[in-house]
Amino acid sequence: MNKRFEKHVDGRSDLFIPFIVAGDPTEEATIKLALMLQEEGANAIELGIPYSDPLADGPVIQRASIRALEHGMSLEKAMNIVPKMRERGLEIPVIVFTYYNLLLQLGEERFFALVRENNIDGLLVPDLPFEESEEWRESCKMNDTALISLVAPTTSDKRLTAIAKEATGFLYCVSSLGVTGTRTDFHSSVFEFIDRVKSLSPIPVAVGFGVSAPEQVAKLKEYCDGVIVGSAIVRQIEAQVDGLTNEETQVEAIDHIRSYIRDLISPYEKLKINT
Amino acid sequence: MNKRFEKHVDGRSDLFIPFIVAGDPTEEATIKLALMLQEEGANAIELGIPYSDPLADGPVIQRASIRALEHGMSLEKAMNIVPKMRERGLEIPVIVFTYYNLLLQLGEERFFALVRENNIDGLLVPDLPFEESEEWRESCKMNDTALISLVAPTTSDKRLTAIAKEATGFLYCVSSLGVTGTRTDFHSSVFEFIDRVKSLSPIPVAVGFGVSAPEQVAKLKEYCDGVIVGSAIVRQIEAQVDGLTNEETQVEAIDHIRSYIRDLISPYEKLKINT
Amino acid sequence: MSTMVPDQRGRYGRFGGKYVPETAMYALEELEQSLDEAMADEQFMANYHEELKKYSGRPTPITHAENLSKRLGGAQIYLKREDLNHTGAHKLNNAIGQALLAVRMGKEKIVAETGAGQHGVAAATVAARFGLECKVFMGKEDIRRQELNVFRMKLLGAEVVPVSSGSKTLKDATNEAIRYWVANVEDTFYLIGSVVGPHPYPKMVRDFQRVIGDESREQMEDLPNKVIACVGGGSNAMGMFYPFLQDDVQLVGVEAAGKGIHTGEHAATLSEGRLGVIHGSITYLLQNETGQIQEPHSISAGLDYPGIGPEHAYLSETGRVTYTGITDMEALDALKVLSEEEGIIPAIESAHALSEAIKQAPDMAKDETILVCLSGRGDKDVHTIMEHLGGEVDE
Amino acid sequence: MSTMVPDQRGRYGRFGGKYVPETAMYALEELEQSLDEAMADEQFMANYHEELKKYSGRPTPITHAENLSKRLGGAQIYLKREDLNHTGAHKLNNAIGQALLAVRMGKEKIVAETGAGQHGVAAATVAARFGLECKVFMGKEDIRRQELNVFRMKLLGAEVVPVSSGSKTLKDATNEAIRYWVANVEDTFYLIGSVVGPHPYPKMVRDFQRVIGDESREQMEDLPNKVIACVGGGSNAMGMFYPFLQDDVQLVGVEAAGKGIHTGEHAATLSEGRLGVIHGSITYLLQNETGQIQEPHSISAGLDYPGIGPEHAYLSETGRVTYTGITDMEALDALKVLSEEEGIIPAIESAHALSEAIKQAPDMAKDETILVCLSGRGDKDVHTIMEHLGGEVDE
Ligand SMILES: Cc1ncc(COP(=O)(O)O)c(C=O)c1O
Ligand SMILES: Cc1ncc(COP(=O)(O)O)c(C=O)c1O
Repeated sequence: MNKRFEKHVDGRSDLFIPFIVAGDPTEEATIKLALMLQEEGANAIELGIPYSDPLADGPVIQRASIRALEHGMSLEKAMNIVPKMRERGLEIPVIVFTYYNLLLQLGEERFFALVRENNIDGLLVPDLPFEESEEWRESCKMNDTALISLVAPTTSDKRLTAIAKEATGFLYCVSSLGVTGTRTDFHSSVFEFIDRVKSLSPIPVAVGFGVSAPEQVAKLKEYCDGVIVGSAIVRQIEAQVDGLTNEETQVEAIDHIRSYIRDLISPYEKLKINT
Repeated sequence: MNKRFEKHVDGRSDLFIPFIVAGDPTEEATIKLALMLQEEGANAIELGIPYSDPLADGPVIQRASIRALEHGMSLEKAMNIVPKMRERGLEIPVIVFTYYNLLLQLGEERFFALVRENNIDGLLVPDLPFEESEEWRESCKMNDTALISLVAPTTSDKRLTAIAKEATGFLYCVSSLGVTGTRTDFHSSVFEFIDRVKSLSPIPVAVGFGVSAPEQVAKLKEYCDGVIVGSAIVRQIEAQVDGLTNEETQVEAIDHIRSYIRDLISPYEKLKINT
Repeated sequence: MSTMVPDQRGRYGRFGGKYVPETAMYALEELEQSLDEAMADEQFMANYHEELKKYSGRPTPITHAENLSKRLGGAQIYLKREDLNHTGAHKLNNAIGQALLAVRMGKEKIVAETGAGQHGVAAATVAARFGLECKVFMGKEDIRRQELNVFRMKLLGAEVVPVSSGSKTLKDATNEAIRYWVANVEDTFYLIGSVVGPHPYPKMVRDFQRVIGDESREQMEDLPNKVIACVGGGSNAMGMFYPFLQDDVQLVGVEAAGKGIHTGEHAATLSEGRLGVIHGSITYLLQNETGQIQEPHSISAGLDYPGIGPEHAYLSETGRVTYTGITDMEALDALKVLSEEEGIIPAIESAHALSEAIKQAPDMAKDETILVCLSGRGDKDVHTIMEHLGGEVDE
Repeated sequence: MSTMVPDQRGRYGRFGGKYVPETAMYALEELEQSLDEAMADEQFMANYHEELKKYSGRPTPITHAENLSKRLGGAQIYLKREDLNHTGAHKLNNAIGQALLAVRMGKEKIVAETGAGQHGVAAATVAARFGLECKVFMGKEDIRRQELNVFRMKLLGAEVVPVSSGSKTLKDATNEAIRYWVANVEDTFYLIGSVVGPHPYPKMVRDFQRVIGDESREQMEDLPNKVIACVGGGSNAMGMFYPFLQDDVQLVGVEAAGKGIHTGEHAATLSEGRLGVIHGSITYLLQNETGQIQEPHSISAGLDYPGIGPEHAYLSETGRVTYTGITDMEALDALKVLSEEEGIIPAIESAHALSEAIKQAPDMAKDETILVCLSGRGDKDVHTIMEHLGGEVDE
């Protein structure tokens, strides 16, 4: 098993797993954001690879992708940022979040070479469902890489059982149908669904899609092992794009986002694990 | 038979039958033009009634119709002009040239009442072919009115014979297919056609459609008994519209047209029959 | 109803005939004779039916407008789908027939008139298909309004001749087409687009359009209680009605009442016109007191004609067919309803017939039937509809 | 060629599959099961065929393009007239099938993507006909370019949702439609317009379009030597080819070569694309080196798609079907020729297939035959044609 997952994720029940887009708005900002997130208690980072056609994503992440693509970000370049994060103190696992077409173009061999070179810990492919992922599951195993699986409220019991059985890292529980994006409230049936997943999963269960308020985090705390926060953070980044791009204002911009995060995950009463 | 036809048309072979549109451009101009035409040797006048849809006419006469309609000319009004012409010395026959719809709207009875009241001598209905005209032929006969028939190069021998047999006044020989308008030359076969008509007709044969030059008149003189001149004259009128509308310049405008006519029919070496 | 019309002189009762200049008589005689020969020639008729089938896509189906009928709660409405013909309207049935006749007569050119351009497109289409040259006369005003159809005709290889005489619209285009034809009758066939004009045109066009009614009779399980069609010149209506004339079926022709009969801006020839002569035929027409022909008004270019086919005048007078009027706005409403209820955007012309059906259906029993002639599709009208419904349709 | 495709996993060889977010898997499973049940249900299939016949006007005829064949002096060209379908293209065959399935599944709403608006109009049409609510996603850029089709959809009662993500064209509209569907899968059916998307869509659309080929086999006296169809997503081509796959018939798919393959501005997915995933399926697609999907170019909006149906990728790889490219200008030329020779204005999409036939016919014997799928009519394209041919056609 991947060591960083063992240390920072396994067995925990206060997981905070933030999602940021590589290169949004710049490589340097991405590194600084990752470090800040670790400081605020992140247990792993989902590093989103910008894509022209992000089918599972809502408008906030779509816009972030466009910002990153405009500066020429790619899967390979994104993976090459990770060692720079590590150099500057990042210890938590980094999960590459990429659409399948980008993986296909890079090629399996090259991808895992980069995984090994760059100390990458996990892979999440939103459009590679369980049925199509066997081969990639194997390769990930061989490379000590977690392949994060998703389950949704509409996932049948049969599939849920099969997916949970093979899942590594943590099980990503989609809170609602549709795409990523912030939602003000969850449907009550979601909690039954999370209970069901929890009961079947041998590994931590984290809930994502729409987490954007401390109240949600507090509620979810009772049902699962953590939250994945994407659009809510990316929207903060979007609001600070100018600040993040400019060296002089970067710290201030990051601190803005930091205080948002601090508030958001306050129900977890996290200790700072670094710095 | 109609007395004016007897005196001015019957038995002649130098017929000059001009066509003008009633009310083009004004009633007074029409009267003056009729008198001038008589002075220049006209044997009869075709008084065209303006119509919205003159199917047998070319652009020149169409425009004249529009001019006349703009001043509210109608079949009845046109017929009422004739007594004024007579008062001022018109002796030659007047043939009302009207599309059938106008006749239908006025009604047969009212039409012949006006014929009798106004001393009208003939009727020409371009869209009332032989087959449809029996009833009107009868009424015309009863009212001493010539019903002018047309024959065309495409008219079959059979129809030609039937038409010639019933024709009154003169037989109108259409020089070419298509609509009225000036043509620079006749097709050579026209002369054979005129010969054929001449040989079948007990009454004078006049040729119309396109007569606009003295050379044509000279040539036709050898084959038939006269010419009908429409568009060529109406075009002269069109050129003098302003002059004809204005009282002070009317005489001058009429004289312009007069000299055109004089030149056109010079081959006939007409004597002025009235001054 | 058992006397055959037209008679030898081309008369339908006191209507019809041949009121044309002597110069045109030869052409009409020639046409009459050739037409009689052709209609008696099995090979010719087989050709005609083959083209209808393999080129134009006939038979056109009859669609049960189930949603609409349910909504109205009365008679069942059926639609004869002439909109599914090649080029989008019933016009092609007739154009194919006349073009085949032109070829049989050895003519090399056809000439046609057009208002909105539908018949012009049909004429240009058959000219291309049967290797004829084609001139289409069209009012300058209409050319301006119907840019796309003008381009379609040109694309099909036809020459579109702008007409600037008179009111620069359909009736003037017809005048010019006749003038041109008369002057070029040797090699030119005049392809008229409706059951109008001098004999034998009204009869010929009817006989080439009766396939609408013939098919319908065969396709309907039982005779319909009512048959409704719109009437411009009257060709789709004549084609639809003719095979039902001897049956116990109510026939309803629908004229364009434009902005309303009482506004004077309409094309309701039968109810507001007087007897007269238009384009070579005695019939009803819109005219002023002294007999000058008047411009009609209808939102639908295809109904915007000041006359009506002489056989309709006759059928109106004998009482066999009832004629009613539908306004611009009523037609637009019907168009919208059919679009939303059945997914069929009808031509605005056809929407007049439909609107009458919508009026009459609720008073009929659920097991009664109305057959509506859906003479054409509405694509050509989308611009017009946009102008008039724009606000309503757009949210 | 005797192995059945797709397999259980929705694979055509190495193409196809279901590359969608987990949130969409349930909907696909549900669809797959319902589809299998429906296709095995005689009543369902009878309904489908009844609507094709009585609503859309099938069977569409096959027209012998005699003038064109004569002019080319080689093979006889026959046209399968999908342009005569209601709404003007083959798209309705599939839309009818999917809408009936949606009703059978108890869905109340349909959602669809559209580029030029042809599939959007077909979807809006069947939604009206079968009483479903309809949302059509359409790129903002396309909405601007296709004003009339937008209005047609609205008139049919559909909501047109502007898409401003990505390049604001078809691929982005498809993304948005999928996103919307996934979020509303309980009551919403996603009606895809071509043989693309995740399994079972490519198979379902093929099976609803195979009526084109099935009818053609029956209508042709002998098997044609060649069958040619244009390929955007590939639905008219699959529908046409599928029933001929086991026969000794050459099959040719024609992609849009746009301004020329070497300009980079084209939609020639098979010859210039690389293996990848688009809209849930592994197939060929136009993309840059790192895998970002590229905007294609074609003068015809319906061929302007960066991917291609997975079964085409498979048929290309097995060699059963040959794929070629036709440029914008070649297609326009073919469009002009067919208009003038046969009186049929084809859709610019279909003109690509025709252009290939025009290239190949002269090298074939006079008693050989080419069957071309005339997938749609050109009325929708008249504006585009005007822009490009304006000067040439106008005198
Ligand atoms: C679709 C459609 N319906 C009806 C008409 C009216 O013509 P008619 O009365 O001859 O059928 C037209 C004429 O253009 C038309 O295009
Ligand atoms: C007329 C026509 N032909 C072809 C196509 C291309 O689609 P497909 O390849 O799925 O047949 C379209 C798409 O809009 C179309 O409208």
